[in-house]
Amino acid sequence: MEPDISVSIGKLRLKNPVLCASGCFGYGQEYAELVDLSMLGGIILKGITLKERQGNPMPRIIETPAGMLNSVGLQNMGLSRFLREKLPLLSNIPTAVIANICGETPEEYAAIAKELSDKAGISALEINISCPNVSHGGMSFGQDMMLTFEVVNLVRKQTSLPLIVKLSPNVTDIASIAKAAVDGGADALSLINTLLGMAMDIKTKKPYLANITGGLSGPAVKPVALRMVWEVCKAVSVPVIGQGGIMSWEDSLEFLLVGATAVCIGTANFVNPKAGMEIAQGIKDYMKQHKIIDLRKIRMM
Amino acid sequence: MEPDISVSIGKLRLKNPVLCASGCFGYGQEYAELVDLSMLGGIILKGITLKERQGNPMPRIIETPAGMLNSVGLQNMGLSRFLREKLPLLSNIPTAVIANICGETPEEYAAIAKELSDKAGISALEINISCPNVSHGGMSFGQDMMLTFEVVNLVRKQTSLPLIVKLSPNVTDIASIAKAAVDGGADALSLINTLLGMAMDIKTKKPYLANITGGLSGPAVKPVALRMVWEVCKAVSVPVIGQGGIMSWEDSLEFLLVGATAVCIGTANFVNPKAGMEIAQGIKDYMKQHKIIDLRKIRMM
Amino acid sequence: MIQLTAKILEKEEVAPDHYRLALDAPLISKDASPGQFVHVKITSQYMPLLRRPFSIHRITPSGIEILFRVVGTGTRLLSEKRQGDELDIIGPLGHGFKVKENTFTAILVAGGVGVAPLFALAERLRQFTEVRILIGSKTKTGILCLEKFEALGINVQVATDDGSLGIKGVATDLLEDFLATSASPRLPIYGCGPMPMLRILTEIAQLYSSPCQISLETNMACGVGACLGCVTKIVAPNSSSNFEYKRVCVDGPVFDAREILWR
Amino acid sequence: MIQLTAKILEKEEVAPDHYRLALDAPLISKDASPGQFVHVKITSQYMPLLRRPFSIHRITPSGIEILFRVVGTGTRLLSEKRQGDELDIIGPLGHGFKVKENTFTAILVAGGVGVAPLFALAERLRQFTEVRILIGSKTKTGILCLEKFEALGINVQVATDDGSLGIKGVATDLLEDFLATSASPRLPIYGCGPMPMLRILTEIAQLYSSPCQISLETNMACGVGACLGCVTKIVAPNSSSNFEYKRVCVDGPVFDAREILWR
Ligand SMILES: Cc1cc2nc3c(=O)[nH]c(=O)nc-3n(C[C@H](O)[C@H](O)[C@H](O)COP(=O)(O)OP(=O)(O)OC[C@H]3O[C@@H](n4cnc5c(N)ncnc54)[C@H](O)[C@@H]3O)c2cc1C
Ligand SMILES: Cc1cc2nc3c(=O)[nH]c(=O)nc-3n(C[C@H](O)[C@H](O)[C@H](O)COP(=O)(O)OP(=O)(O)OC[C@H]3O[C@@H](n4cnc5c(N)ncnc54)[C@H](O)[C@@H]3O)c2cc1C
Ligand SMILES: Cc1cc2nc3c(=O)[nH]c(=O)nc-3n(C[C@H](O)[C@H](O)[C@H](O)COP(=O)(O)O)c2cc1C
Ligand SMILES: Cc1cc2nc3c(=O)[nH]c(=O)nc-3n(C[C@H](O)[C@H](O)[C@H](O)COP(=O)(O)O)c2cc1C
Ligand code: FES
Ligand code: FES
Repeated sequence: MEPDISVSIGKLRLKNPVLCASGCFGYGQEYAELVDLSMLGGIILKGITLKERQGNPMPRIIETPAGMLNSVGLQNMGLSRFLREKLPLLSNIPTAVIANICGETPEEYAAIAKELSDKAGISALEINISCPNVSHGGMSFGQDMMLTFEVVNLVRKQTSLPLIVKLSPNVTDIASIAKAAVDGGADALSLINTLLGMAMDIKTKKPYLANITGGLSGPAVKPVALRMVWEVCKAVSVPVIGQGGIMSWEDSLEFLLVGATAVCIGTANFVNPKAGMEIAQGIKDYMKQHKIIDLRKIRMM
Repeated sequence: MEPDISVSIGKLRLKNPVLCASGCFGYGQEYAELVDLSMLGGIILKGITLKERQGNPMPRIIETPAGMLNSVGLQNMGLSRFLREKLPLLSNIPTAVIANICGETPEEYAAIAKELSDKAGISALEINISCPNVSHGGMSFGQDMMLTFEVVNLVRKQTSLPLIVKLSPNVTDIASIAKAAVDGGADALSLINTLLGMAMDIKTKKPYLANITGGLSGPAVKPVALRMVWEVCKAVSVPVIGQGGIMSWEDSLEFLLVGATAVCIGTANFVNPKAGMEIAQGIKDYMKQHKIIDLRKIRMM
Repeated sequence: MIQLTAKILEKEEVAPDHYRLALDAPLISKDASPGQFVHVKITSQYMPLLRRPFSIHRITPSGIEILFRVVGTGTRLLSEKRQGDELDIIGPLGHGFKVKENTFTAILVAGGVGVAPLFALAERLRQFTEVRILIGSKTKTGILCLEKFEALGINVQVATDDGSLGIKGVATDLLEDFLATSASPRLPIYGCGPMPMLRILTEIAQLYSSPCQISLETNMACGVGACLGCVTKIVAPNSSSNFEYKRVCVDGPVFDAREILWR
Repeated sequence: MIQLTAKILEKEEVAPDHYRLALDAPLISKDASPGQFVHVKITSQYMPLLRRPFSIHRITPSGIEILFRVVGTGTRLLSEKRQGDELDIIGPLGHGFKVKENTFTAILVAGGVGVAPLFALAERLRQFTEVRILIGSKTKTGILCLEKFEALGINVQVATDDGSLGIKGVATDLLEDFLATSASPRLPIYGCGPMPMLRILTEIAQLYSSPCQISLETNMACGVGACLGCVTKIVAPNSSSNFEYKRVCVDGPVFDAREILWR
């Protein structure tokens, strides 16, 4: 008997707990030749903003010990081109598609949310209050309880889609931000976004990234991510989507053990496009082998 | 001509900018058979508390991707045994010795500082308001501007030794904490201490560390450390001692480039006890090769 | 585009710090065209974490070849692989060189290891046109594939910074000389090499109204257009900033030189 | 204690997943005593980052030997090293076994790869006393060094969980049998193996009033007493908590069994 590894994120039912993370899987199509998308629990799209964004100057990425820095800066075509050019393609994706949205003001978040809420092909919204690579909005919302509440609350009023709030790890107390997001109306939380980092090129004596700082992701951040997911799972009762440095099903299991309901695969896609598929399969095999029927039964304590 | 790589941390003159970090070099003696201590800019002793501390339960360390977690929990013999058993040995150490102190209350910090201030063998104090592994005091002071100011201010009144304040990276805004420390009377700042992290053993379904969470150090954290050192160097004008993942002279140079006056070598000592010596030599060679006479000239911008 | 495990069929140190690997990957070579690249996972460990992109140096029925220079950890580890070892690779990726069949002489301009994609291109072009290649490098040991081009019957000219082989100068000097004396106008130019060289190349091409395609290198993560990490500035008259960022991995790596915004 | 680069003189796969390396390190072996360990940097890269501790398995004029089992990434990479490769090692570290010259039979009790330090100890002890070793493992392939002990003239008894070699049972069963029938009281016992085995060993030794030394393993960072990462609980009647944490790397790895607080 195949174990059932479907999970619920608010009203959203995922066939398995493995999502591909925003900004790391494009709009799904990019990887379609390499990955059987139907084997993924879902795909979170690249962040969408109201207006088109050029993104940050190049270079935008540099590798670091067991990790990478990126300063993409939310380059995207903006909401209206997204609706025209990408939305029609989403219905072909054989798994749940979640839109990731980002604004410079709470009102912008709300406007995008409203616009996306009645669109076929989008199963849930992830609001990104944690992007470290933009100068307005982004991470600053996710670093303040009041702002977090305000943004989430405003978006909540505009949408009945499952609402996931993506938290920034660049904070003193992630649990209190998490609670503010839940109070604001989040159906689920997603963390961690990238840690703000930097790298210097000693040859040029300049930062490697044109934007100076960037977001750190990959295996290097996993211990921090896991600790924060654990703290948040203790603090709130909504489902938590864990992420940060997950490369394997074993890594995913660590997040599920501390209480995450699902996981997101980010940087690992770049290393191995089949990571998401393989992790979903790995979790299933693990459950079979250990005769675990319910995914929630594998939590620690 | 040998370049002069001595640096000043307040009144304290170091022969070179390379210190060994607190908790990673014991009391100096442990490494004396392997390292020519006279080649180091200085040594920062294992954290000292007023009372003896047993420290946290075992296991206390686990390796993570390009890093390690520790939850030692400030095990130490307490101030009075330190004065009796270790202080007399310090005068033999042929480089600057800095005591690292930690308290459960601001008053405890002040008491230890007072006691250590007139003792031969100790050239400066580093106050650790950033230890993530103790339940009282420690990191919580370093996560709050007011508390930071209060601790530093109280200690300042008790000592005329150069006062270094060691900051926690587990905060939303490191620059404001840095400013509070300087306002409180810090002669220099030291950062980053470890990032709070966690790792799960999927075999036992329990955390690897008995204390559940621990401090992440090593190459994995370098991008975060460098970013924070850069932010702090922009915000304050006192010398900054950069640390976090430094393994080589090249890594050190990155910190010097963003504005650090000196660097601390922590985890690298475990990997290669000669790291500190080799890094000091590497910086010297670099300066010679690039005909740089003054270390401060290598800053970016 | 496919991800597969390719065995190293041959390994050759073609020059100090320069290696050629022949990879068993017929499923990649069957769809590959010159100027495309493969994205290589060098170890199964997390350092180096990301894949490394390498141009397809040769396309054969049994697979592809890459030619690379050791510049950092990833390429050093790759150079330590042995025949028989396996590599996880994705390819063919990106848009390669556009080839018009009805041109006369095609001029290839390579800086250093920039010859890598140009060899595959030369093998294709020579099927229907005359090909010349101008290769520049710091010193003679950096002039790669010379005999291999000549064996194809391709005219090779060489420039070195130190004059140890060919003229003392750079590859674009050779190009200027050639275009200045050539009777036929608008000869198509294909370039690969360091950015400063490509910039001068572009200027020269413009001067002589030659169509010019160049292959760019930027740091990459995904290699398939998903991460937006690899962008370069492309002239976009309709954009308020006069440019837009395009992805080198899928919109390139080969671009029409006129499209590039040089800072 | 010295840090040096030691060449691998010999490499042997002594059993599936078990390897013996002989290292060229006379400067370490000259000061080494049984029960001490070396701290090995397996790669020059950052993964695995930390050194790995291994007991000194043999002390020879030319250096030392280690015997290890592949359990994770570090030991796997170590098992892939070849003769002639070099390792950065620090040693000898820690406090080894205390040896009294005027004892009669010494009883060594090993669980699995716990034979590693006991072989060096046996070589030392047999110079002045009779030595017996009791080795336990899951199955016969895990019984290591049997012939080597016998070649030293040492009496070996074996226990396996599945009875595939020796008695069906564990090494401590052999010990109980032996002590129960032995005429001489208080024979010194030396043990190395998994914690549960060492705990039972300690109880048996106490029952028979035998002095007992055991070698412990805990995760280590520095290996020299600086980081306080490797501690274990040691009985301390004067402490309010009845125990204190001592460092396995310098206060051990060999402890008097009575000192250990078993949780
Ligand atoms: C489309 C494309 C085709 C290429 N073809 C070839 C080729 O045929 N032969 C060849 O020798 N090199 C080629 N390169 C460059 C090659 O990818 C880099 O030299 C290599 O990635 C360096 O890796 P490293 O770990 O040795 O260097 P490091 O400097 O340690 O790498 C650090 C990071 O920077 C990136 N990086 C460093 N240099 C470059 C570069 N020049 N271009 C892109 N990313 C870089 C790495 O991929 C890595 O992410 C190509 C690059 C691109 C983008
Ligand atoms: C004093 C001492 C002597 C030892 N002597 C031997 C020996 O002679 N032969 C032998 O096979 N093994 C010995 N060990 C155990 C050996 O050090 C571990 O098996 C090895 O470190 C595992 O590394 P890994 O990367 O393969 O495993 P991983 O599990 O990937 O290692 C992860 C981390 O846990 C640590 N770790 C894992 N298992 C152990 C363990 N049992 N003890 C201490 N740390 C561990 C590693 O050092 C590393 O820091 C000894 C340990 C100690 C403390
Ligand atoms: C190149 C890149 C682009 C990203 N873009 C976004 C984004 O647009 N929106 C967002 O919420 N997160 C974005 N992220 C963060 C990831 O979704 C993920 O939360 C983070 O990388 C941590 O997971 P990982 O370590 O598995 O990559 C991006 C990450 C990377 C590496
Ligand atoms: C095992 C261990 C113990 C430490 N103990 C202390 C301590 O007692 N006081 C302190 O201020 N910092 C302590 N630290 C933090 C280090 O001094 C250093 O700030 C940190 O590890 C980051 O540097 P690194 O990445 O080079 O190790 C400890 C770190 C480690 C790894
Ligand atoms: S490398 Fe990811 S978009 Fe080009
Ligand atoms: S390993 Fe550092 S004190 Fe023992």
